[in-house]
Amino acid sequence: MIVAFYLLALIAVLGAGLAITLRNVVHAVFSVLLFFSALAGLFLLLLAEFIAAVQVLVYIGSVGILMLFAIMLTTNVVGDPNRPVQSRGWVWGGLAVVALLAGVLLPIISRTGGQSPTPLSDFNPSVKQLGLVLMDPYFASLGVIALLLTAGLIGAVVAATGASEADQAKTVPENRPRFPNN
Amino acid sequence: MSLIGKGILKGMGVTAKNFFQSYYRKERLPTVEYPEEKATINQFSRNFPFLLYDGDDPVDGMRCTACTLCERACPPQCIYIIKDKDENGKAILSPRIFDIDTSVCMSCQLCVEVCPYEAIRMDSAFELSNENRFEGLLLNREELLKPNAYYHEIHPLEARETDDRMAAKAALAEAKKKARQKRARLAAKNKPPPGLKKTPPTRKKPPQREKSE
Amino acid sequence: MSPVQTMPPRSYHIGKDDLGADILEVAMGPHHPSTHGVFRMDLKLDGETVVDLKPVFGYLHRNHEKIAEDITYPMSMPFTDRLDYLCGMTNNWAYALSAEKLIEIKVPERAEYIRVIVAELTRLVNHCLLIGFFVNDLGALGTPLLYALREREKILDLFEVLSGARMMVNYIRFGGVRCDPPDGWLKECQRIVDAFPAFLDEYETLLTENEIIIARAQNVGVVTREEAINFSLTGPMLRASGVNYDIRKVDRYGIYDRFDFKVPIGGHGDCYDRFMVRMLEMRQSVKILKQAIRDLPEGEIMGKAPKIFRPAPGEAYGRIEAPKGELGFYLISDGTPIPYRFKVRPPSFVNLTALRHMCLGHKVADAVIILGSIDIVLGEVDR
Amino acid sequence: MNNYFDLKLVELGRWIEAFFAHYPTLKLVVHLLLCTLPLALSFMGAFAFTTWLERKGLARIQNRPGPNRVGLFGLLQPIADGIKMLLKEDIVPERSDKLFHFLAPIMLMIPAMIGVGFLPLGDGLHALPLDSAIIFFFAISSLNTIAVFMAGWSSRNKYSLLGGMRAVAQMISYEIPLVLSAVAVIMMAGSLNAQEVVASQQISSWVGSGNILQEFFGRILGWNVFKPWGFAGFIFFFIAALAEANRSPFDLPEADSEIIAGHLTEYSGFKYAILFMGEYISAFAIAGIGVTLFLGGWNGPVFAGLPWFVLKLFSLFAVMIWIRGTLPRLRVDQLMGYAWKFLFPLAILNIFLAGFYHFLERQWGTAIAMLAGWLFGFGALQLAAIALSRLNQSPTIRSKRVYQLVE
Repeated sequence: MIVAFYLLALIAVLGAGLAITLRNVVHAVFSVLLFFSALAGLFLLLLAEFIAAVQVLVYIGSVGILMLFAIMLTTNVVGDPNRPVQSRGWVWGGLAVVALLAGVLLPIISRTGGQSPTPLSDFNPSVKQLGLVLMDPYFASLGVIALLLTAGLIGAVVAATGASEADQAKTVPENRPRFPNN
Repeated sequence: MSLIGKGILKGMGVTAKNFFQSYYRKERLPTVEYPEEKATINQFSRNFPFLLYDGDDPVDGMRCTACTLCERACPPQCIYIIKDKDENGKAILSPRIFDIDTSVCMSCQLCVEVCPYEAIRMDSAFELSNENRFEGLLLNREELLKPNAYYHEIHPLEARETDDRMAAKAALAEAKKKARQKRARLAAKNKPPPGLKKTPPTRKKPPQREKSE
Repeated sequence: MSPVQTMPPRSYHIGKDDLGADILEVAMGPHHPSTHGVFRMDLKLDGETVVDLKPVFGYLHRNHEKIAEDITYPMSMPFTDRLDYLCGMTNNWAYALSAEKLIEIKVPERAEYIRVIVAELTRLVNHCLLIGFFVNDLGALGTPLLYALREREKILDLFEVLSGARMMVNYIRFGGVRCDPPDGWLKECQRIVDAFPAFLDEYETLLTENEIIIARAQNVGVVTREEAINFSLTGPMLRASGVNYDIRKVDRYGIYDRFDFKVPIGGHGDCYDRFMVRMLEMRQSVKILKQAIRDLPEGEIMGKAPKIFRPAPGEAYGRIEAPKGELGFYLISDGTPIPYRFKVRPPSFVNLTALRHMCLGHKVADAVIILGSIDIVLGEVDR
Repeated sequence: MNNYFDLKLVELGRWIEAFFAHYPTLKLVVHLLLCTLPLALSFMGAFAFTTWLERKGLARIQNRPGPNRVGLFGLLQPIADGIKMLLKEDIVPERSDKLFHFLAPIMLMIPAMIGVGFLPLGDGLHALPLDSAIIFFFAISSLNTIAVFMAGWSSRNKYSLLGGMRAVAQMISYEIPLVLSAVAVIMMAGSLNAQEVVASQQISSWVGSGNILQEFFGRILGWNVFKPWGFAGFIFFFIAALAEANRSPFDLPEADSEIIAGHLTEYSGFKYAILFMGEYISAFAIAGIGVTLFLGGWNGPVFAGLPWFVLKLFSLFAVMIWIRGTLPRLRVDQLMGYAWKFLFPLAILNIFLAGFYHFLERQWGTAIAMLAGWLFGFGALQLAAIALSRLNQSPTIRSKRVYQLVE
């Protein structure tokens, strides 16, 4: 269990590190995906299988593929290997990140007292319970969020179709060239 | 109102019919599995040409007289003939070399059509693959010569017609010869024979193309 | 002034599209599975949409016309088999027709009928094979193609019995045909022709109503009436665009005026119409075949052709309605047994000129089926 | 009694594990191996058999005899092919992304194999009996897309890239109708657990009653495919599964007549074999989840359990082969339109119908619900389908064409 945890944690850190250092955009996206899958594994270790499934489905299956799709439309995938990875202010940025992490993580660690993350014995996070929780106390908020997302989706569809029609009108001329003498 | 996917379902019906009928109807499974069973070759089928001979000895019974009509009529020019000569250097009416390059030949049968001696005919053998693509596909006189019996075997109808035609020709020639002899005898009675017989001029062969591999 | 104006270039900006993505240049062929031989289409794609297309051919150039100017007239006959190698019989006929115009040779009645029979059989072979390939280009994994091949075999067997060869027939001669059909051939031919409509019914059930084929082929690669005429398209392609022009009806060469048949005409000029026009033409061919077999007279099969074919100086153009369109042979004689000029007007080469026009604005997959619906044979395009 | 075969298999597993009872770590390892190894091997075997079945079936459809040289009826053909593939040269394009070109086949195999693990193959034969197995299955199967993208992008071939783009677009589009049609089943079963979904597809009051007739039909009539929403859902699921598995008529990513072989163009030898196997096994996995969701899983009369599952799986595959032998391919824009403008609304409508059916069943019993469902629910779906197809087609296609025959 512990070995698996450290292995997955290592993979996650490695993936995250590679994602920001690699110059090749596709490779960078795949390191992000590696990071996501390691995270899903960590969720599984915590017996939070539903969250793990959602992690895979949403982050790898949708977000990752969206990124890949966007990359396929770009031109310069490989990147310039000579350009330095760090920007000028990387020291300050690094310091800020460390400070943030410390601010978030230290209180948590101090509260758990550094114990290994063992699942609670009486807590059985089944899908059924999750569903009950979502459908009973949080039903209203879930409904609002669902409505909002639906509206967003429809808006995106409308925006996309409108744009594509305008696009076509602009770029694709009349399908048939006419003969001057006809 | 038409059912959605009706055309697709109809098409699937056709393929299903073909699937099942391929198990019990011969015309739905027309495959001939080659090395085990060979498709019957009909007697009119043609492939590459071969030379015919009469009798038992291929060279003596050779019908070809090296007239080079086929050589000149061949569209891809795959026939190569050199006339035979006797010890004195005089041309004999038979080919010393008769080659057909089957890698060039396009089986058009024009050589057969122009041949006045019924000497060249189309074969129907088709298993001609060879390990050597240069010499192996260049058939020489010995490989090309096949007996009349073989011709009867592969193209019975055509061979019979050819034989009839040749017999008729031979009979005609015989009759002519007899008539000529008769005339000669008659003439001999009347006139003394001419002293000098003119030899026919031998046609000079045009320079042959190089036969390199 | 040439009658056909050059096409104005379309206002596509090649380079980048509106999203900033590159235009993809794809050289489709000469080893692409569905370019029907060694043919190349240089495509410029925006996503999957064809924005430019350049047909490149010549990979199969065999110097046919030049060779023919070096050899005697009858020696060119076997070479014509290899033009459109699917329809040797009609190629032979077209060449014989133009040679018969150079020297007036009367073709006997029986030979004319046999020529019609073999030509219409060739049309069946070509059309069912073309439809098979067309649907194969649509992605049908060969099932319709193999059904077509199954039926084609039977007709090729007929050709083999008649002429000795299945494809490179070399059967028709100046002034007639090479040999008389052997005993039983006509009966066998009658049997196959009678059974052919059953196959056509099966084929139509499989294909014509299929929603996917309709969705894929309709409104794709449209050529309007005027465009078809200006591109000098011929054959089923022209008729699919709604022009009633069939050389069998226009020239009435041979004895085509004696047969009762109709010409199917399409209304839209798209791939589906080209496919359907061919489908319907096969039924008309069956109709002609039935009449020809019924009426075949006895008699000679060769006219009085000279022993050595040495036409007087002059020129002749003989054309027929080959399965793919107007196939013409243009011969100039200078009085020797060797033609001074030998020119082929191949239907699929001329039909191919409309390819770019038909493909622009469609998807890659459409470019493939449009090429399939043109019905090209590279042996004829490149000669 | 009915599940004799499955029970024996489970017993066999326990018996093997019992040897290692004293070594807990070893026992765990053996347990894991017993869970995974037979599964992997049997599905690879099934892959080999299916390639034979497909070639043979297609051949018969096309009036050919098919492979018949190696072994009886050519049954050893897949093995011969495998040996050939192993011995072939592995060609990697010079300018390809070598790492990804190498990883893509592996990346395709992993999710396919994991996906198979979520299938309840029989009573107790379930490698990964997670509580949310079905959602996990869909999550894992969406990883195929990434592998296909890797293969297409890393090859540095324009056809591969086009194939990869097509694959990604197609797979994420069809994922949605696929999951939505499964949602109806999940809703009705009230569980994401695959075994529970299977169990919900028997008429439990009949099964185990002792009456042979009731036992027989109780194991058939409960299948979701015999319910109006289930039947419609099964059709949507099957269509989406065809697209998800890149099978004809949705085999655009490897459309040989257009883009050579799509993302497979630059693969050869063993890597090609692995990619090919990965695709087949993910097709198996999707067909298997279809069997689980709609065709009653391993339920069936007389010999319930694994044999029924295998039978149903191969029947579904036979239909896929039949379709492959008949239909031409869709175009890329039509494919996307079909998913978004046709399948997606219908699948959502189907979810409502399922709820409606559930409500009726609770109120007035199964008979009324069935009647109403088949009459009105299915009719509504038909109407919606026709309306949608009318909306999506252009008017020229709608009318049947007539051709003039002129003199």
